Amino acid sequence: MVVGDVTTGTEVLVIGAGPGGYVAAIRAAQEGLDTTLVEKDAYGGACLNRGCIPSKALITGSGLAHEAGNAEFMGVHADPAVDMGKMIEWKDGVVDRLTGGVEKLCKANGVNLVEGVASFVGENTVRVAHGGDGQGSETLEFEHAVIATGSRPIQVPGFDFAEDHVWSSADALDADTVPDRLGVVGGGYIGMELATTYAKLGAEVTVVEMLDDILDPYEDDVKRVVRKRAEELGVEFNFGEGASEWTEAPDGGYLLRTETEDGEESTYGVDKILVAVGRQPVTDGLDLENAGIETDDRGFVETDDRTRTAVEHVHAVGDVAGDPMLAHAASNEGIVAAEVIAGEPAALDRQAVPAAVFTDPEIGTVGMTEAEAAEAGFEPAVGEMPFNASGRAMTTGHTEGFVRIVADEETGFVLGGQIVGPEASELIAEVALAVEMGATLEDVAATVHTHPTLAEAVMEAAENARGQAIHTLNR
Amino acid sequence: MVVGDVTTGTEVLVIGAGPGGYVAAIRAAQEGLDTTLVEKDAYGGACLNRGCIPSKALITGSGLAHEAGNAEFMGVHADPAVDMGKMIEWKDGVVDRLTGGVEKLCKANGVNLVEGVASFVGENTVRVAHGGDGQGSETLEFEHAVIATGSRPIQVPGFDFAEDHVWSSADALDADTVPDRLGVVGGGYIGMELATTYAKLGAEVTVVEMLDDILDPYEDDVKRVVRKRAEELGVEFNFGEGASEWTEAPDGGYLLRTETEDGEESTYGVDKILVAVGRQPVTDGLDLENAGIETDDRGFVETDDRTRTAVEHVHAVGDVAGDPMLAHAASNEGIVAAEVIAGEPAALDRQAVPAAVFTDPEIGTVGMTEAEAAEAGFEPAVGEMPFNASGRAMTTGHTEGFVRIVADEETGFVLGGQIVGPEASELIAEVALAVEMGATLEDVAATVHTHPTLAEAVMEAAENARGQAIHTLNR
Amino acid sequence: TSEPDTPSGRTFAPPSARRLARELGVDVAAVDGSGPGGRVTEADVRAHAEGGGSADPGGAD
Ligand SMILES: Cc1cc2nc3c(=O)[nH]c(=O)nc-3n(C[C@H](O)[C@H](O)[C@H](O)COP(=O)(O)OP(=O)(O)OC[C@H]3O[C@@H](n4cnc5c(N)ncnc54)[C@H](O)[C@@H]3O)c2cc1C
Ligand SMILES: Cc1cc2nc3c(=O)[nH]c(=O)nc-3n(C[C@H](O)[C@H](O)[C@H](O)COP(=O)(O)OP(=O)(O)OC[C@H]3O[C@@H](n4cnc5c(N)ncnc54)[C@H](O)[C@@H]3O)c2cc1C
Repeated sequence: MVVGDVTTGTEVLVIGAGPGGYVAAIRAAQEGLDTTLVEKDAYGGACLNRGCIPSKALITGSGLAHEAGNAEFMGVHADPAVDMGKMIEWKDGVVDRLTGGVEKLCKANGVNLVEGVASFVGENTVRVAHGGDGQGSETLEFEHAVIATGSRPIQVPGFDFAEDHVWSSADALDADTVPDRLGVVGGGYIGMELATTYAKLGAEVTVVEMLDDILDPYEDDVKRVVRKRAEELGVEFNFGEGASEWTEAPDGGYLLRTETEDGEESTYGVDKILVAVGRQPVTDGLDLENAGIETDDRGFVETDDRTRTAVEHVHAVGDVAGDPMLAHAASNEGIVAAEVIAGEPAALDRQAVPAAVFTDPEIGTVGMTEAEAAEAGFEPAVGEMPFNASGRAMTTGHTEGFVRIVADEETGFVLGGQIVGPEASELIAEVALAVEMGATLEDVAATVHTHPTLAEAVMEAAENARGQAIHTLNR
Repeated sequence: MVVGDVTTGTEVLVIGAGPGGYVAAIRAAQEGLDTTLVEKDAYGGACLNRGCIPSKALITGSGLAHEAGNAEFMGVHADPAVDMGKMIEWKDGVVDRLTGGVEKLCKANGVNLVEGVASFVGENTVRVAHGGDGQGSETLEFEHAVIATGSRPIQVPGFDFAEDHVWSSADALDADTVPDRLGVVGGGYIGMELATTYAKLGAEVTVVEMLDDILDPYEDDVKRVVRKRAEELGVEFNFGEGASEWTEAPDGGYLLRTETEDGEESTYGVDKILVAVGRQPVTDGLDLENAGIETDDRGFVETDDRTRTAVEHVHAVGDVAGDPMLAHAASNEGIVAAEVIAGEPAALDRQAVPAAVFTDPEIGTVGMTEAEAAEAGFEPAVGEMPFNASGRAMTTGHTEGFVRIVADEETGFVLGGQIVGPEASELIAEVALAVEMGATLEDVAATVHTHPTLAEAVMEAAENARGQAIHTLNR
Repeated sequence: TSEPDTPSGRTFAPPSARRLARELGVDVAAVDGSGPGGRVTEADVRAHAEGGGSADPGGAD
């Protein structure tokens, strides 16, 4: 129990043990650097504790129940019942195993673990305030630091997460009963993943979105597949509406009130309201100004292609450093930060960061869309393969969606890919490797793909872009 | 209705409309060649009608029922019942859609379709005998031919597929009831896929295998994962035993009698006996000698790296041309045959043909194993990532198995990969691209992989081979 | 003359480079690779062909 201040030193100080921070710390230690990782809450950060991992566990559970209950067409009759408490317990077990694993991996690699809240007191010093039993604080001198403090959900005025019926994504991942009616404010990827999950669990889901479609950054034909399926699952969409307030309803539930730009109002009867309108960087309490670091107007820490902030020996990675706010981008940046600190020739020179949305069906994208390729001055060669022409897709009962490959007409270089359909999150890996390697359409098409697999659709899309597809008509 | 002989001519004649033949025909037509495809039975060949596709459909159906019935641990309670007749009907529907699609694609690409049995009458001539209504025959002159007549199951003496209780793989894919007890002769990939399927459908399955393990060509630790899981599903294995005969049992079933090399006998009570001991080429009735083509001592047509037989203008592709007897190898060879005929610089220069086994869990392999790499003179650098350390695997409830990457220590070139675990058949696609491209471990490790996905395990295995894994301890 | 640059005599080159080599009648094993680990690129194959590198007797026909 440390009361009062002790000062210790470390070569590399990492603040925050999410996928950005713990990966940076492990790689720094692997590089032989004396490394200290400070975490105030739970190892694994948002991703493992209330993001990627818990959401995917509930998506699996709800997906299996829904699929089994709707498989008469293939001769499987079941009437599954979900024990939500048990599902959450299982999810918690998965989270515990993973976060415990992170802690063990840090230790096994020789990372010093410190629990507490870090704040800068100078360019080379932080104070770590311990909570709970081990109250007090300690001062840590460092040669290099990596800020990896992540992000938290944005609150909408009038919707306080402290209220029992106003859910953040974290609350939605910890509910032990399924609300009869769920209002979802925000049709981004987090809102859509959870809307789908709860619809499959039996909730009547209403999505309210300011824009005129879901999943803003994606192409129309990609969105359409996901929206159509969500509608089939009973999800109701209300576009062009912003959530303005909630009131108690006479029947015991709540009324979610929305407003269009023109001031038109609507109300929806709900039991819980999930607010998922985006995430903001966590820098409060860090006292960045003491280290001479500024944030941009949205609060993110600005970095260069070596993940360095304006103060050269202080790096920032992950959500706190801005887009793409994704776990694997955070980890990739963490590795680059550690290697740059170790003097390796590392840089954020990745060609593309893939992204996935775990809706039904999934979306996986990497690199450029056709429009982006044209914008960048390429003459895009585009090929597609719909999953309803894929033998493997038919044998799984999931034939929605397609694979699209975008390449440069002249050289054949693969510039990007958009996949919406079964296992899109996995299939995009091959396309990502192709983009990263500078592979051509011919390289992808000439690589023998196992039959029958969904991955054949990637090959087929590449062939289609060359006017040589076998299983689909060429444009 | 053609009675008697008419003679027509074609630039390219393809015999057999399986994945080797129909793909060759479509590509030849795409190359602008006048192409005729002769099929005696059903478009799509063994693969679509009684192989890859129907087996995968039943694997999906039985797998879903089994999974849903064993998901209490994640809070999903179901007691699924399988209507086998309905499952077969669904499977038939999938097959019909696909085979109908093949026919349409052939026509859309301008391939002339002829139904009948082809046999050579000379180096540039076949006779096609029509069955059924359109009896009679026609003579076809060709400039180039592609033999793609495929393979059929090998029969074991004493086990006649004509018997109702002796099943070929085709019968096992068409049964409208699940036998109480199923004997499986042969623990190769077809035997194991069907043993798993029927075990999940509730049959008591006994596998009899001459060798001392299942899945002969695979490595011990790969086999072990699949065998262990099959045992958990209740499959009983009897190694070192060959099936010698069957007799009727007093109880109404049958006794399957086996013998070891030393003459030790055993008997197993069964209701059906699936014989899956391998496949042999189909060349009977083709009158190959009339074209001057010989077969090797196992009956396969020998070909060179341009798929040409000893008679230069006659090619052979797919199962009839020998190993690897896989649908995607057949298609790849079909494309090469068509392109060589069209005068393109194509050749069978693929570095590796991936292979998958759709057991529980799946196997996906490509290129060299560690032993093969050493044998070839490389110093193998090997990396692994077990799925029980993968966050995505945990969230699906399937954590058995691992990804292994084999590379050349000196240059880092990826030489091969072995995956056993969830979605192994899909995940191997990325490794296949890496092998084909001449990618290095660093290329794979530096490619950002979406979180949370199973494909991250491929990246992690590559990092492990470089001593830099984050989520597993490095050797 | 093609000196194998790997123990197995295997040349590491993407399919596009291998096909180009056949098209140009170049023995891909004889090409000096400029890529990582000595990987042969399409440009390497072209340079080899233009530099009058040994034609491959078993190349494109
Ligand atoms: C519901 C949901 C689903 C998601 N699904 C996915 C997905 O499928 N795929 C994907 O790629 N991304 C997903 N994300 C996003 C992903 O969670 C983030 O991109 C990722 O967690 C960012 O990692 P990070 O290391 O930057 O920050 P975080 O994971 O947020 O970790 C930051 C850590 O820093 C600690 N910390 C903060 N301040 C201090 C301090 N002063 N002192 C000490 N410690 C501090 C925090 O306690 C936290 O543990 C999802 C997010 C949510 C909310
Ligand atoms: C149960 C089972 C599961 C399998 N699963 C897989 C798998 O998952 N993945 C995989 O890659 N492979 C799988 N295979 C193997 C795959 O089916 C074969 O490799 C593939 O079908 C070979 O294609 P082919 O074109 O060479 O021959 P085939 O598909 O056998 O087609 C040959 C065609 O030629 C026709 N024909 C024959 N003789 C004549 C003639 N004289 N005149 C006219 N027509 C003729 C036949 O009627 C047939 O339609 C499986 C096989 C079985 C039995």
